[in-house]
Amino acid sequence: MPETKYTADEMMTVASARMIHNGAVLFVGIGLPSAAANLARLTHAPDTVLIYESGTIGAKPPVLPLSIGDGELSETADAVVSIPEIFAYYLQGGRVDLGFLGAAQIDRFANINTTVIGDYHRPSTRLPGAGGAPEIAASSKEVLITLRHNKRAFVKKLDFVTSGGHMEGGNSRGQLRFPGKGPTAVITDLGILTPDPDTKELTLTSVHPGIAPEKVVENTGWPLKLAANLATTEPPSDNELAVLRDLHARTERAHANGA
Amino acid sequence: MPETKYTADEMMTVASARMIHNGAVLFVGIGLPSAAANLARLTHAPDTVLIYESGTIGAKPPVLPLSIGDGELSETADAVVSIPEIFAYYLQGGRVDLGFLGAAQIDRFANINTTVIGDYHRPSTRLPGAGGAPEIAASSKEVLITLRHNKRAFVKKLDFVTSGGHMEGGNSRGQLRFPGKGPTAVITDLGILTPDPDTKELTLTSVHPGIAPEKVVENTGWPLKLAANLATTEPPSDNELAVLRDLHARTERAHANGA
Amino acid sequence: MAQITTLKQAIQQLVRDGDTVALEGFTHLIPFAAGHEIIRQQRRNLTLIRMTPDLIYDQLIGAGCASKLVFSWGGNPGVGSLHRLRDAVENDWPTPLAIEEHAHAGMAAAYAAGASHLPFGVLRGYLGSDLPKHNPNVKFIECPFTGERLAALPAIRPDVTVIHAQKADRRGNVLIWGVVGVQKEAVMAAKRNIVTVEEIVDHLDAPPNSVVLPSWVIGAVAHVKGGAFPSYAQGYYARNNAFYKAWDPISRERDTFKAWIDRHIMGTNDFEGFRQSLKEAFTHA
Amino acid sequence: MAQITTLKQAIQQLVRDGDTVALEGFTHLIPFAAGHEIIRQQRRNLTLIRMTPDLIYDQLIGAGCASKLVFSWGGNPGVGSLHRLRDAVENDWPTPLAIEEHAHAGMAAAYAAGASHLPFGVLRGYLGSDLPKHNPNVKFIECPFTGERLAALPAIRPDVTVIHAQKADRRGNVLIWGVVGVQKEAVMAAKRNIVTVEEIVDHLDAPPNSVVLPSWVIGAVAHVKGGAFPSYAQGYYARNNAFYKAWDPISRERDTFKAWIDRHIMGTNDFEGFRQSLKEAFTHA
Repeated sequence: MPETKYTADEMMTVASARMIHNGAVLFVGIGLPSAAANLARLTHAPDTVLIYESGTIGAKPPVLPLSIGDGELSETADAVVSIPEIFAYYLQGGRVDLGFLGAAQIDRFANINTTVIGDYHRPSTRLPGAGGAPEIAASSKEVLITLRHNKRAFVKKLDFVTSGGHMEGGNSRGQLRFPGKGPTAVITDLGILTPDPDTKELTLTSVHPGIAPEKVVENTGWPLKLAANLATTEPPSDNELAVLRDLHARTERAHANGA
Repeated sequence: MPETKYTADEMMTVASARMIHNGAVLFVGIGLPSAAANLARLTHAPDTVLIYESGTIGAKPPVLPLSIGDGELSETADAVVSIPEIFAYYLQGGRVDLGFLGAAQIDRFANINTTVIGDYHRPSTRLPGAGGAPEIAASSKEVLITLRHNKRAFVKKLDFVTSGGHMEGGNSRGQLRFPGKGPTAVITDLGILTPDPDTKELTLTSVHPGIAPEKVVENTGWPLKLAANLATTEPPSDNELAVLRDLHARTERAHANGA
Repeated sequence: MAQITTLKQAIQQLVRDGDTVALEGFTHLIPFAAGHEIIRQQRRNLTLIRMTPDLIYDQLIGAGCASKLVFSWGGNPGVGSLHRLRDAVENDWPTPLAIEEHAHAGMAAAYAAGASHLPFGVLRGYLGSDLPKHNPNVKFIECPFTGERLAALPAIRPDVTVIHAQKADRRGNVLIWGVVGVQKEAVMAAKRNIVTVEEIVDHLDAPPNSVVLPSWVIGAVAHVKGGAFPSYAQGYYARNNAFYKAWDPISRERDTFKAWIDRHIMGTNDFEGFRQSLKEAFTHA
Repeated sequence: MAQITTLKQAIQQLVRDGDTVALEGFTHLIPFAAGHEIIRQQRRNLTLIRMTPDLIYDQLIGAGCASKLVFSWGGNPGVGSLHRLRDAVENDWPTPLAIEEHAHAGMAAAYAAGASHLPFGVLRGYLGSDLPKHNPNVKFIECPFTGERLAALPAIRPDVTVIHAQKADRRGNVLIWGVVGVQKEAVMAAKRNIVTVEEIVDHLDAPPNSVVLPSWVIGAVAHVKGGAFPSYAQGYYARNNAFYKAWDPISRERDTFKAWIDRHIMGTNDFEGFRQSLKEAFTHA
């Protein structure tokens, strides 16, 4: 079988897309989650319903949106509702199967930080903030998280908990009466982590092709546990890669429009 | 001057319509209030904004609607919004100048009953109930009430307070923190009653032409006070009558459509 | 994902004895055909919710389907009383009917809370009214910031909501326009739902920001042309005011009501049959 | 009743130093022209509210108009940080900037409460988040029926809300379509409001149930063609992604930022002048 060349970001996007089952209702963040969601829609999951927090329901954008409310979303949506309605009737309404989030920092229980690195009042890095994430993380039936794997991102303790994952682990999320069951997978450029069924601690369950488990451990800020039956992620298929690259190329052309 | 013949109901409708200043935003109940509001719109107050609780804003119905959500309302409205929105953003939002209500019973402080005559659980007459009235009475900046004048309607004590007027009189409405200032006039087929500025007790301030003040007193279930400067209502003008009769004739023709 | 089916099947599968059922439509798009089918299938012991229980609920109550009514305005609009509703409340005929009574603003807030999956709705409401004295589901809470006293109601969460809409597409996306009332909220608040439609089309051609209920929030879609008669469907047919007026003498006495229900609803197979039967009665009258 | 006027006059009359001002538009229809006019008229000490303070607020903050920011997501969408916002928060340049930080769902509920003239909004929100630790305006209340703990926020009631819309008619009725965000709520929640529009027409020709703000809830309408540039106006022009990318180097340093503001905003009379000046800079670059 001829070896297909692909980047780590492409592997991450493809692995993320595969987590989306056809027909799922997705609440999608901008960036990597949006790329993965659209890749899924254009490959194995054509009936996936994409909801963006701008109120666009069932968006089928021909290119990846640069912002969360681009014209490509509203023009191709089945319905466009107000922001209060998308958050109250749809997200809080318990109608979202899968919330799909990015993050700047994540901890071992899949809590995430998109607010500040460092002290809240004198941060070393000020991030954009919460946006829709805390309620996406709380109210979606399940949550996927995707981010690049390194020690600055995978930390022992978050500087700020923007959005709750499995909180302190075990049943602590349940005790706080979160409506949804929380993060079920974290997809990175090195592998896939899933919460232990009991402790809810993130465990490495799959490494991407060519990635040594040790490398993932080294890039994680806590002593990462490895699954007994650690798998190797199926590499991107030719079709997955072709569709993803075509999507990115179309997007780049569309966004190059001048002043 | 030739005498124009008109009915007591016509006098009541015309007197009600005259209370509406041009440009007022009206929240209109069905029946007499709707007839008066549309008469005002078709005569001296063309810029009056009619809101019906069905969510039709700025309705300009060519005929009187039989129900509160007829097609004539939505087809001629400037905007049609949902029921939650009309009550939350418009009425509770404090945007209504004038609420216009009918009633089955009224007391001396202009509290009204549209729920039951007799005991709540074993009523002698079961009326339709509250509808939008309690919040129209509470949140409109001012309230007009129109009903026919007799002792069964103008009672010493209501069997049921559906919608609060001036409550126990004096400042009792203010103490309950009603947003609007309450009923400012009650228009009947005999005359016009307005609340005393201090006690808020309804006082007869105008009698319709040909009606003796004693007749109004006799038809009121409490010892009705008469204003020192009791006026006589200007009779309907030829134009008011012509427009009102034309409206009723058009309405009757339109509503005669068969099964 | 909406199942496109017949009204008969939808009611069979989704409406059960003892359910809390909301048939909504604010004077416009009242789901009469669905109400008739519930009568035909002889559902019992329903808690019926509706802001304006007009003819449709008078029929359901008189036919013995309901044991409780939650409402905010009960009448035959522009005509008078609902005689079957009154007979049930006052004389327990054909069965006793408990009532829970609200104001429109309260029910609207409670439906919106239901659609939002919040446990309660808040409004500046019921001020000075006797309604809370007879309704333990109206409580008062304080604003945690200003101390203002506000009314709170439990969210309305029907087991089943039934509405009538103008159009669905073949995937089951639903479009409603005109007076849209509280239908979107009632559907989103319910555990199950049924939508009857005037027509099923290839493409909704919905204008931007119109009221579209996406297929995946819909339970069942059934094509019932004219299914809102005698109420109206904007763009399709006008309100049949004559029927509303004719209902008053039909419903005033038990025997005339029973004869009407037996002939026109129990004696017909579906809404098409009902319309046909009504036409024959009119022609031979 | 809406007054149809110029943007300059509308800002002069309706936006005052020290006001709480919301400029809304969720990626779509962002009222850039109005933001520029506030900069030109050198308003000071504003509390700026906006769910997504992107370039428009970076410009207002860098120009020294604001002393506080209420927001839920602050960034240059798809590009990176807002450098002027960060410089104000981290280094008090050009003036100190207090921040009050929320999640989108919280601000949406608080705007809806404002539009409803309720003192507070309720949501199932901020669960497990550190945000309430730094924001005393997030409290928790209990449902009076179920005991569930829910988040409560004070209603947002701006002194002035400014939005951009596609159309107004000559009476001042306003039509918005596409991504409508929180604009209706922001307008209805405010004491005063200004709407800039792409065009003023004889008849709105609004589709049924579209987002129409009636003339009598509108304060001032000003015709500013292209007034949402570099964001977009559906049906009129697309988002200028290149400008969003170009903003990053312009805003990164104080001197390049100041030069840009001086030349293109303070050095021009109105939005038409701004667009012209930008075009010249681009041509001569």
